[in-house]
Amino acid sequence: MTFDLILLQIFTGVALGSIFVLVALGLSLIFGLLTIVNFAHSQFFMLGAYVGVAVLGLTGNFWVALLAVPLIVGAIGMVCERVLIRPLYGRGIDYPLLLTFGLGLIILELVRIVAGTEGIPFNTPEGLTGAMDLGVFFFPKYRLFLIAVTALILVALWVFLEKTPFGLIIRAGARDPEIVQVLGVDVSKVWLIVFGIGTGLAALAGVLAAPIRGVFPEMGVPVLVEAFVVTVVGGMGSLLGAVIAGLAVGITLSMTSLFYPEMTTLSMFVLMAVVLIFRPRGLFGRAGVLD
Amino acid sequence: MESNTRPAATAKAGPMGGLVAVIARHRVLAALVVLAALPFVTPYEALAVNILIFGLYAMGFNLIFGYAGMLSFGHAALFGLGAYGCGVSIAKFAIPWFLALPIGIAVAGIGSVVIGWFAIRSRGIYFAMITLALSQVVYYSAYQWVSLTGGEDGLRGVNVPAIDVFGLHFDMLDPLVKYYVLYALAAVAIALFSRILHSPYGAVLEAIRENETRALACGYDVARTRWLAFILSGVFSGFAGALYAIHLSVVPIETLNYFNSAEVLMITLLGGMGTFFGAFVGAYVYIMLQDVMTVVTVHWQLVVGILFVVLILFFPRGIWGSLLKWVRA
Amino acid sequence: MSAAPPIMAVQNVVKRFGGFTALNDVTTSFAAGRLTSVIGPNGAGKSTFFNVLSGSFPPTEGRVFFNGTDITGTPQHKLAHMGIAKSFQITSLFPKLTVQENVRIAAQAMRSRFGLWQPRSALNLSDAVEALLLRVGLQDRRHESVDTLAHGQQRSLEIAVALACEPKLLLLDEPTAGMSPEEAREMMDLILKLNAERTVILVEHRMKLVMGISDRIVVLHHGTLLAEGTADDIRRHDEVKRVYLGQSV
Amino acid sequence: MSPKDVLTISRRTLLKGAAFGAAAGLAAPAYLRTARAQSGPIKIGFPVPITGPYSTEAQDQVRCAEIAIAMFNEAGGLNGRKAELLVRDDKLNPGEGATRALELIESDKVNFLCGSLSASVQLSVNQVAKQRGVIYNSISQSDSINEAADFSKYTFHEALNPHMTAGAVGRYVFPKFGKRVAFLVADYAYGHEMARGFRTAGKEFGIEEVVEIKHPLGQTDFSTFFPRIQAARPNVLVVCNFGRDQLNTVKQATDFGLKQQMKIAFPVLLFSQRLAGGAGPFEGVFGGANYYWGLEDKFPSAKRLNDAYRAKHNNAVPTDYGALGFAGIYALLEGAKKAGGTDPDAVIAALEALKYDAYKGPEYFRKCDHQAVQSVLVLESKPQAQVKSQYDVFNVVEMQPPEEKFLRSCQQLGHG
Repeated sequence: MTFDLILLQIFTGVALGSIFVLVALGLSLIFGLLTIVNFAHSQFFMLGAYVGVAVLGLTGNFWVALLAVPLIVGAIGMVCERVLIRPLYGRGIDYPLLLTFGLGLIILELVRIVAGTEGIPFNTPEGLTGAMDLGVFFFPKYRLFLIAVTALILVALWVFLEKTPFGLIIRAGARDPEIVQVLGVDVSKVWLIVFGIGTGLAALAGVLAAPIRGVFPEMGVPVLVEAFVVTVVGGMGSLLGAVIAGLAVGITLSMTSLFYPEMTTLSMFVLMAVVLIFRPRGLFGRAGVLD
Repeated sequence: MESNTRPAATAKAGPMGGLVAVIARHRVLAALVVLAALPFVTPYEALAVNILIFGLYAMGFNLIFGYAGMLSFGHAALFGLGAYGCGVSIAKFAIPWFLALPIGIAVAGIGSVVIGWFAIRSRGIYFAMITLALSQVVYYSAYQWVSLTGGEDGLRGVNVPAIDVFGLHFDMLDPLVKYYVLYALAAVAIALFSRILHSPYGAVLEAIRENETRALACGYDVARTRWLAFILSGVFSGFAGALYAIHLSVVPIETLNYFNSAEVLMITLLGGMGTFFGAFVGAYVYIMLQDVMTVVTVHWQLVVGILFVVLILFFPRGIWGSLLKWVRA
Repeated sequence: MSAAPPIMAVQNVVKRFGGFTALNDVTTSFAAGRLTSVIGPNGAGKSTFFNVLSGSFPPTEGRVFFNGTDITGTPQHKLAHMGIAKSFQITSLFPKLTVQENVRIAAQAMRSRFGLWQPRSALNLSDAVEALLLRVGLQDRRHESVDTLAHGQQRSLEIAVALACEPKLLLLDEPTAGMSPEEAREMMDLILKLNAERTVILVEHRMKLVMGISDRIVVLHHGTLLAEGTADDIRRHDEVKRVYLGQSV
Repeated sequence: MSPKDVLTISRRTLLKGAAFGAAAGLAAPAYLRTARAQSGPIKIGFPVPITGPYSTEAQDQVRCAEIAIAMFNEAGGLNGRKAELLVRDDKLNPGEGATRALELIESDKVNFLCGSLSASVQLSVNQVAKQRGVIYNSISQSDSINEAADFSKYTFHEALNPHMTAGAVGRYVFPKFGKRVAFLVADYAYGHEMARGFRTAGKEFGIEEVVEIKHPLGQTDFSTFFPRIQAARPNVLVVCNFGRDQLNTVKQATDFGLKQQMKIAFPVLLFSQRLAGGAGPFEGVFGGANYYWGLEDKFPSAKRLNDAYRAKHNNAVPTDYGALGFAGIYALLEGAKKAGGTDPDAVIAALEALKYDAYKGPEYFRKCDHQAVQSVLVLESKPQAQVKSQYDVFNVVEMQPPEEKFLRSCQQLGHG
């Protein structure tokens, strides 16, 4: 077990964690503000990959797809929020949970009807294929790109939340949803946009994951559990928590697969159990609102 | 039927309400009469057995979710432990069914004592997630312990070809006979469950769901009450699991999968959380719908998805809950 | 100081929330059988003091005694069995259950908490429940759901629920909060009657209400004990006057 | 099933229920078997996962099974007795599979069962079928089903088993590409059985196992395992997983540049996954198969199947797993023909004696475990440049003959 092997494994874990971070950020944002446990989140992830395939087919340009996918799927998400989820605000977490479960099934099945049950090839975009020499080891270019894009989005999201008036409202709302209402902001608009951002992030993660995982209708299924684990470990509603937990879960998976590969999937749940036993609200979770 | 402590259960009863009140008073009897007819309103007997078993499972789940207000996402572990406990006893140790059944229940009970102990300190979505995490630990343990559980291939050889009791011989390969044998066992559980709801403890559960702080101030040990609820719920779920093993003669590893936890939640919500009959109504509709729809179309999940959305938007109390409300209005 | 032995006492109690000190070194005691009121202007630490007395949270430092027993950090549900009952500032009932069931569940706590076998009716609590409902004047509402009651009626029910566990000590946190002056006066009459059978500690914002009925008054200010004594003592107390006047100006 | 059907069925069940009072408490072991029709259409229950992740394969199994039924019926059936296929969705879940098997046996009174794609579903269907004395011809890969514990005289296995498949691939790649072998194994029975097959074959060539990694089922990112594999410097990487795991593995292995350092071999190279993944990721990858449509140049039976399929399905060709659906039904119906009826014992005897050429040359069921002794193909995935048409994706580089020596012996399996 050499040092560079462990380092390489950590890198791989960070790349894996990047996808987790993107998916969990959206989930956590939606949960933090809307107190909606969005069970359809992973299907928006899958939808992102499929819309990516469609845009790529139309334009032949990966970069256009990368821009268009979050916008298109985010818009779809907003329609879902407006039509299906809005009537449920204030009814606790169970009803939205069941509704989004149903919504997830609908999205999954519609994709199967439209795009077929087989997977669709999604090649690594040109210029990002192959591996890059990092001195100590070779690392796939696409994964480096993935880490970079995630970092970029985090910076953009940070600027948006910290430096814009709308971001201020979101942050205030995440801390205390009542405060936003008291301030006289049109909450329903805020929630609509937050749901759009959350689903857009999931979709972006989907199209980014496509060259690695392939595109097929069930690609979202494991993502849901992974995203929940990350969100819960980080503390539901905490964006910083989602980032840190996403990377932590990625690295945990990666390191377990080095030392005890059979336990890779389990390691994620053990991590969650341990965190919750010692910190019943996750690493950065707040008391109150979500209990 | 909703608990008799709810207001206006009888006070505002119309003509239909009177019937509801009568059913409420004799809810165990009513449930058993309806369930006795189940094999005749399902396309085949094995499906009726599934409905019976999942109804029982949802009933156990309802104790923690509907009556105590705790959303568990780990009940698959308890159902599965019951199934494996009973199944392994029969398949690997040739223990007779009447001992294997209580062993299954005991294994599920021990599982719920342990999982409950860890989980009980968390609330809301965190409670859901820690129960999920611990149930996944159970899943992977069973997955790895191939010599005992059969691992991913599932446990085979849970042979209960016939049951002899009081000099009577029941051929368990006859589907209808099997249904009524399992029905008789389920009847005991249903009667016990109703008794628990009626007991002082049942009142405490409702009190805690309604207002934990007040219950604490009244002198109720909230943590232990919840823990006991989780254990009782686990025992009923484990009992359902044990019957499942006898029914199918196999125990699939999927019984421990979190999807099985999600399904029982769906069944409970579909039927109406916190209602006595909701569990069985939910199981009937959910299982029948899937069964019928899969034959009609490969896109049955679309239909199920739309049903859930419509139900939640327009009938949020679930089928039985909505019916009750409509009758009482 | 009263001659009666103290039923409750606090010693050097400090309560901090993060960097904020809500209670600072409070020491006092409450005589058995008496009605003591804890008053103070907004932010005086009354609610924190109430929560420390009632065991909702333990003090950061110091000790709490009940009948001479150290109850610091004792779980809340055990306090109820020792004979301490409380009513909350914000109404805290079982909203979807009937009035009668609210009182019945509270009374049941002294009889059966984990009873799984016998039916609820076997506990024969109905006479006790009837008596309590009669006492707070809610006998005609017994089948109604709590969330349909008027605010004042909910406050009364809150008292009945607290009484149901037959407490030796009744802790009341602003029982007249949100009540009309008339309702508040009726509530005070009720409290006075209740005091005939048990010790009452009352936390109240409205000074005037408690002056006439209290055996003894404790005044808190900025988390410290400012004054204690009879109503007359307090009326004459310069510091108290200054604090209350200063605030009202 | 339409609501009307549900109604009719419940009425039928109702009638049966009237008999229940009399039947309960009485020994009625023959009750079911006598009720199973010896005349009327030959009913074959076919539970396969037509929805979910393997729906592509399963739906192709159904299409091919229908061809076998049609072929039998067009040839006049069994003295005019036609065959009928009852397809059910097992949802890839053993519980659902067992329930569906119960439905097919108890309610539809099928004469035979055939089907399954997942090994676990297959074993649960087998358990239900053997308890009730119904012949089940499995078309899912598994070693367990051959073993004495799960086997019964009613159990037949048309599909390959991992021992045969992995053995054939191993015997091809080890001598050609080198002895340093790395294993990446999906951590479940199928993966373990495949790995065992490779190891058994590898003993002949003295392979050196440089690293073994077990990955959980449904792992989506295999890249976390690659650094260790690269560090071990193998000549051959044997990847014992299936379906989408397979596609993800080769995609990510290509990205990590594994193919420059080693050859990749799968026990089973899936036609459908190759189509879904494209030529690039699969280029130069080896693997085994029960069937490839390109066999039609050598075997008339393959051409017969392909032509029937093309005619019905828009010039497409059957997949490997799909073709198993054909072979499974074909064998059962041949057995029924030979037995002159559907009596289980007669059909079992007929199947045990049967030599048949369903779709790729001669096959027969070995007596002790009812495993179909058959040829195994070793395939290499073509690079994009060599692909001439949509379905032209593999080269058949080797065809292991149908011989019992490639199977585990009857003693090893625990038979008598």
